[in-house]
Amino acid sequence: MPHTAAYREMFRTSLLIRRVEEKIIDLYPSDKIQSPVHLSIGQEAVSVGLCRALAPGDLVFGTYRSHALYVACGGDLTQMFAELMGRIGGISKGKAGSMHLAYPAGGLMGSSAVVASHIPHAVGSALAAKLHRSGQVVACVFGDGSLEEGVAHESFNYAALKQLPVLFVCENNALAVHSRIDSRQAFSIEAMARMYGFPYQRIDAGYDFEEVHRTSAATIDAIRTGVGPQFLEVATVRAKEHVGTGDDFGVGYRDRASYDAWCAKDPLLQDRATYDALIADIDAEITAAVAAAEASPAPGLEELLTDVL
Amino acid sequence: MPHTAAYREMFRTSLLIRRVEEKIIDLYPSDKIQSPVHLSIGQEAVSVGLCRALAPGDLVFGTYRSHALYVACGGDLTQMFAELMGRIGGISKGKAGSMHLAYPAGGLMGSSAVVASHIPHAVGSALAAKLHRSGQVVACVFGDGSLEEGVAHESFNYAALKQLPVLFVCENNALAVHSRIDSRQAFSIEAMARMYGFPYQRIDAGYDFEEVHRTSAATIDAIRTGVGPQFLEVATVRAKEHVGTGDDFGVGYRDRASYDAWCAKDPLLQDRATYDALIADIDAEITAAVAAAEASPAPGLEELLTDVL
Amino acid sequence: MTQPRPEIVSYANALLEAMDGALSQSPNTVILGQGADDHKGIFGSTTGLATKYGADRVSDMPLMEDGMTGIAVGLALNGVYPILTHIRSDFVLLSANQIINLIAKYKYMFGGLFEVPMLIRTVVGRSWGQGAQHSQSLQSLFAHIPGLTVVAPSSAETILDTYPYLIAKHRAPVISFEHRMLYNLDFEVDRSAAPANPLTPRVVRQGRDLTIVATSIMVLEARRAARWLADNADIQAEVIDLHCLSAIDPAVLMTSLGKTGRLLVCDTSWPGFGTAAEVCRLVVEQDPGVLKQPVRSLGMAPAPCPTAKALEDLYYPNLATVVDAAAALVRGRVDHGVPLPAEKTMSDIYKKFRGPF
Amino acid sequence: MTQPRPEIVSYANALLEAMDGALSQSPNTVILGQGADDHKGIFGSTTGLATKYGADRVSDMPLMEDGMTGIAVGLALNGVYPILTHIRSDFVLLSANQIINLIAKYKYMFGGLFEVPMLIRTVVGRSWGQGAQHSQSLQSLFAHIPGLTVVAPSSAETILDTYPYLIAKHRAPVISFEHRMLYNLDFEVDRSAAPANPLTPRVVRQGRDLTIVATSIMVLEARRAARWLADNADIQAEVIDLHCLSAIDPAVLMTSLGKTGRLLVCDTSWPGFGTAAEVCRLVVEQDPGVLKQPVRSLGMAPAPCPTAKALEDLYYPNLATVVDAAAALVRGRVDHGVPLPAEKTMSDIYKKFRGPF
Ligand SMILES: Cc1ncc(C[n+]2csc(CCOP(=O)(O)OP(=O)(O)O)c2C)c(N)n1
Ligand SMILES: Cc1ncc(C[n+]2csc(CCOP(=O)(O)OP(=O)(O)O)c2C)c(N)n1
Ligand SMILES: [Mg+2]
Ligand SMILES: [Mg+2]
Repeated sequence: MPHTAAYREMFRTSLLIRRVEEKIIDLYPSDKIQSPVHLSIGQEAVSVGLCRALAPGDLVFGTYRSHALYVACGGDLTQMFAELMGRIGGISKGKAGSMHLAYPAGGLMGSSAVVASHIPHAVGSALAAKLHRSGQVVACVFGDGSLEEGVAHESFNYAALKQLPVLFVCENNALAVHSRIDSRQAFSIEAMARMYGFPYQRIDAGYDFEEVHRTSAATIDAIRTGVGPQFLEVATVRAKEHVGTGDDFGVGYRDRASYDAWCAKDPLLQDRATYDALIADIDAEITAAVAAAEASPAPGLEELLTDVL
Repeated sequence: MPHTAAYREMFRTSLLIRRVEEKIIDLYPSDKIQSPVHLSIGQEAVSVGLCRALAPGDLVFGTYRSHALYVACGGDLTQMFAELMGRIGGISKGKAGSMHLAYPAGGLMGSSAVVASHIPHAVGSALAAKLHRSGQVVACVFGDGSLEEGVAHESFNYAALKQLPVLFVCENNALAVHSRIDSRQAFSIEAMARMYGFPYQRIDAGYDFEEVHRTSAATIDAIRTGVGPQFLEVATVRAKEHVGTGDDFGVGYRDRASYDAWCAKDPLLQDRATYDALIADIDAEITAAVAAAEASPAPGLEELLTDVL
Repeated sequence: MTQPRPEIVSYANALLEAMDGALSQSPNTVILGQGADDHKGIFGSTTGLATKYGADRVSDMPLMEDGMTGIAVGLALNGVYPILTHIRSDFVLLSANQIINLIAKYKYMFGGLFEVPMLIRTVVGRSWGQGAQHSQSLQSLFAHIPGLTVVAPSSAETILDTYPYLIAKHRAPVISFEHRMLYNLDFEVDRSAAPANPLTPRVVRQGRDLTIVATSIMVLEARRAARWLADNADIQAEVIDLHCLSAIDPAVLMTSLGKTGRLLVCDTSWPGFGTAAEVCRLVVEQDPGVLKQPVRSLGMAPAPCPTAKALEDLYYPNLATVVDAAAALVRGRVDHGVPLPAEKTMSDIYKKFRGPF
Repeated sequence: MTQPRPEIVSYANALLEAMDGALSQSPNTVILGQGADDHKGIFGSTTGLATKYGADRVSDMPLMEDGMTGIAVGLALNGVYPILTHIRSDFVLLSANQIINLIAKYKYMFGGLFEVPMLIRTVVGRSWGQGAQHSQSLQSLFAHIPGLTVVAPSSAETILDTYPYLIAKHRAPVISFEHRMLYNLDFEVDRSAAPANPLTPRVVRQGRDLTIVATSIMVLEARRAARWLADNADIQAEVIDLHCLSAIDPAVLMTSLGKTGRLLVCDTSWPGFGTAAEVCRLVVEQDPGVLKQPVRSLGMAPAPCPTAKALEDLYYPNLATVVDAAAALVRGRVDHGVPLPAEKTMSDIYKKFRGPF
């Protein structure tokens, strides 16, 4: 069966994300990017499937690990690389760096490097949507570790109490830095979601952007009809070390075999035909973006105290 | 059937608490007690049943509404009244007041006026008990409102992860100040407790100190054998306004009828025989304590900067 | 022509007026806080507004200070102006992460892509055994953090000239420290006297002998002390109400000190790393030569707040301690000979305060 | 007799030694923190200790800063000495309620019935785009609060003379601000030089022309600047390492200023309501007359921390800005004529730092 246009588009976005991050890995030793980077390689499909299901005007909030979300929201690549390189042409003039990507034009309303601190932001924006009857849906993407923070509980309770139009998306890579989920959580994510009465769905094939998209789209449609918050858990894998561009299978806290098994199913690795058809164009786009970003100057003294208040 | 000795003792402690608080109501207009008071009238049985089930060396933590807990832990009445009156003879030299009663000799390790902030304290003491293999059980008494605070989630998760010897006791009066529980919580308390895998029990007859004691004792025995944390919810009613000594059935946020129904079952009101047998002795004890407390001087300047570090 | 009788407004009513005005002027303004909709209405400052504007716009909250503050960020990002209430400033510590790590930084960190204007109202407790956890006045913690506007209104008038401005025009997050002991006091209000920039310090009394820089309720104590000193010792104190802690114009301080040469700072919190410290820094970075005498600062004693009334009375500065410190400064010796007021004055409102808390 | 070669210890190794010592000296000491047991071991300061002392005593934590800090209270109340770790000081804001409302008050509020001795270790981030949320140095927030002991060790030596004392003898809660940029630096350590009271400020260099009061890594910048000034302009700076922020002995400041008459404060945080402010207060409450010149303070620019390296370089004071400020103070004019160092010195460690973060 030939692939649908949607498949190709999502494949392209996913591959774009991965190649952007691989470009970051390439560039990193040059010190052109002086910012901690939390790579999404392995997790691209979550953002891609989700963002495609959002309508214009919908909002989304993410974490420090949001390269994928930025690109999936349609974020400009030159502005992204310029941001990572600390240039004035960055989406946030170089003040944000990798950990705080935002792209309001595409609905990405910020990303925080304090774990879970953005969850109430999504709830608040959903409350505003409800007050204004704007029809917006707000999505919130967070890692499994977020669920341990108290603010997750507070935010979920409030979203449920007020039946707000918010979709919680847990990107479960079963790791927080070097700690495995079973050493951190005495609860199941499903039980937590259901405690607030959230309809809960889980996607095991977190590499499958089509499934993520199908599920997200149906869920977002439902939210838009006013059914209240929903919870989606997506199993995924983080390919690289927690922060930085290296591999760290050797240091003992995670196993290589399950990663390899995951790769065996990853469309970006397995569907060579689509890959080959897109790669040149994607790489050219990235090369151009990097060049344009490098052409942007560093912010000067006049920026130091701008936008404080 | 004649009452058991245990019944009489718990009746006595409950009545002692109630009369202590009624004495506080009496004294309040005199301004001898210059401290906000959060009365436990209606809720005495929870502390009485629970504390009787604790063994020497066990610890307990409470809230600003802890007159009952203090007395149930065997706290000295003179030191309590002196504390409320801000006298040097107070259990905490007058620095604590009504909101921060403690009685380490009886296991009461403090009470906090920041809602839920003592829950992790209990978990931490239980962790110490486990590290030391001390055989201690730690009890934590909190209101229904506590469960909304993020720290409750964090603390419960940790207690469950480490299977600590802690008994969580939720005194559910269905109110937080003037807000009813259904306007604050989108979850059931049972669902929350079970999410962490806590064995959960609920006592509807929160006026029944014998039932509270039976359940607490069995639960504490189990905890002492190493089964991990347990959760006990006790339905109860707060007779008085949230803070202060008045009644506030008239202001519209709560109904009188269910309070009256509760009173119809309250042994302190219904068992006149036991009441009559004990009241004179109790009141004499309280009168003596108040007199002794009043004889204690106010703390002087030398106390102002003592015990800061 | 007869002088019109001055308008009298209580602090609580000024707050209520400001809240009502904000809700009526923009449908995008909401108030969120525990008990904001109940019969006590945050000590009278929100009473009746839930009925008037609906439960959606004046809304009770569960116990979730951290989450609630994060919700305010999300509201602000999606076009709603949130006003949060906390019945004690101590409780905002539960939302320190949101206020300091997120709210203070949201505009700058994203290079100006976003703004999160909001007003966080907190009430500073005092008296009747509030104790260690219900008595803190945490303005300096937040004033240390760039990105936050921190105010501590000392009167109904400053509320009325500042809150509407902050809510309607100041596109930045604000945290306000309102003093519980001020709520029930009545103030003269001159609505025509609003300064062009309501965030500058205000010289509320002219004087030549010393400068008392004060915040919140200490402005009242300072003014009463100034009156006493004038009446009893011909000492003329200039009194400056700092009002906004996050943007203190040193010129106002230097102009005054240029006249008086003597500085007494009276704040509602601890002096160390507090308002007193910051005022000293601003002065000596300009010119330490203006100071003819060692500076004095008065604030809470360096301890948690005790509940016993006897200790609380020693813990806080009062009319007598302000007079004493001022007189010692001006006379240049501790045995200054200026009679001290008997404790029959404003401290009474602390002594008499019996709730609601 | 030959001078013994000085012992060289890195900051990270001093921390590891102090942690190891604490665990070995008392079975009741535990370390709790996210990643405390992993292969990175809090940047080398806990590496191997989980294996050596067991997972019960050196324990990873879920993401629960607030709860974890409350757990430390419960541990302390039941006979265990907890050491908490936070890989960034910014994250302690999530536990501000426990630290300020509970821990700082537990002893006093209960009239001395309880003590909650503990050590909260936090790491201040800098460089390589840490940005607004991973770069704060929040010592002054906590130093404002009575009941807390706040330290900011500037060297391996100060760690080795202070941490064992705090853990074994100081029966009060401590919060420490360790600087990430110091971890990988090597220091000379003289184990015989430990002061009797390790919490007093330390005069780390004698001088006659100005006093530089510094904290944490700014002590190193100040010492380097002092060397430069001596070598290039015959300016002799006295350098004081404040070390403990919560108990600054003003006598140490006054003795130095009595000689130099000029004050420059260099802190790792914002000057406003910060260390610079407090130092100014302490001085002018003693005697403003010692100050021959306006005070200068250097710290982070009054903004959240930007990630772009170009802006970060402007955001923090460095060797050149310290030299410049000091020279201007001593010469009494901004065109002081003292040559400024080219940026080829310690700032390199910031420039070169590339993680682990
Ligand atoms: C409040 C807070 N605590 C600790 C950290 C340090 N930290 C950064 S990422 C992280 C792990 C988060 O794990 P998870 O939420 O599962 O996200 P993932 O990194 O797996 O995408 C931790 C502990 C932080 N940034 N914020
Ligand atoms: C963190 C915090 N937020 C708000 C308050 C104000 N407050 C005091 S008691 C209370 C209600 C608590 O309700 P619950 O836990 O059910 O206990 P109850 O008073 O019913 O015993 C509130 C909101 C507080 N003390 N602490
Ligand atoms: Mg994860
Ligand atoms: Mg309740």
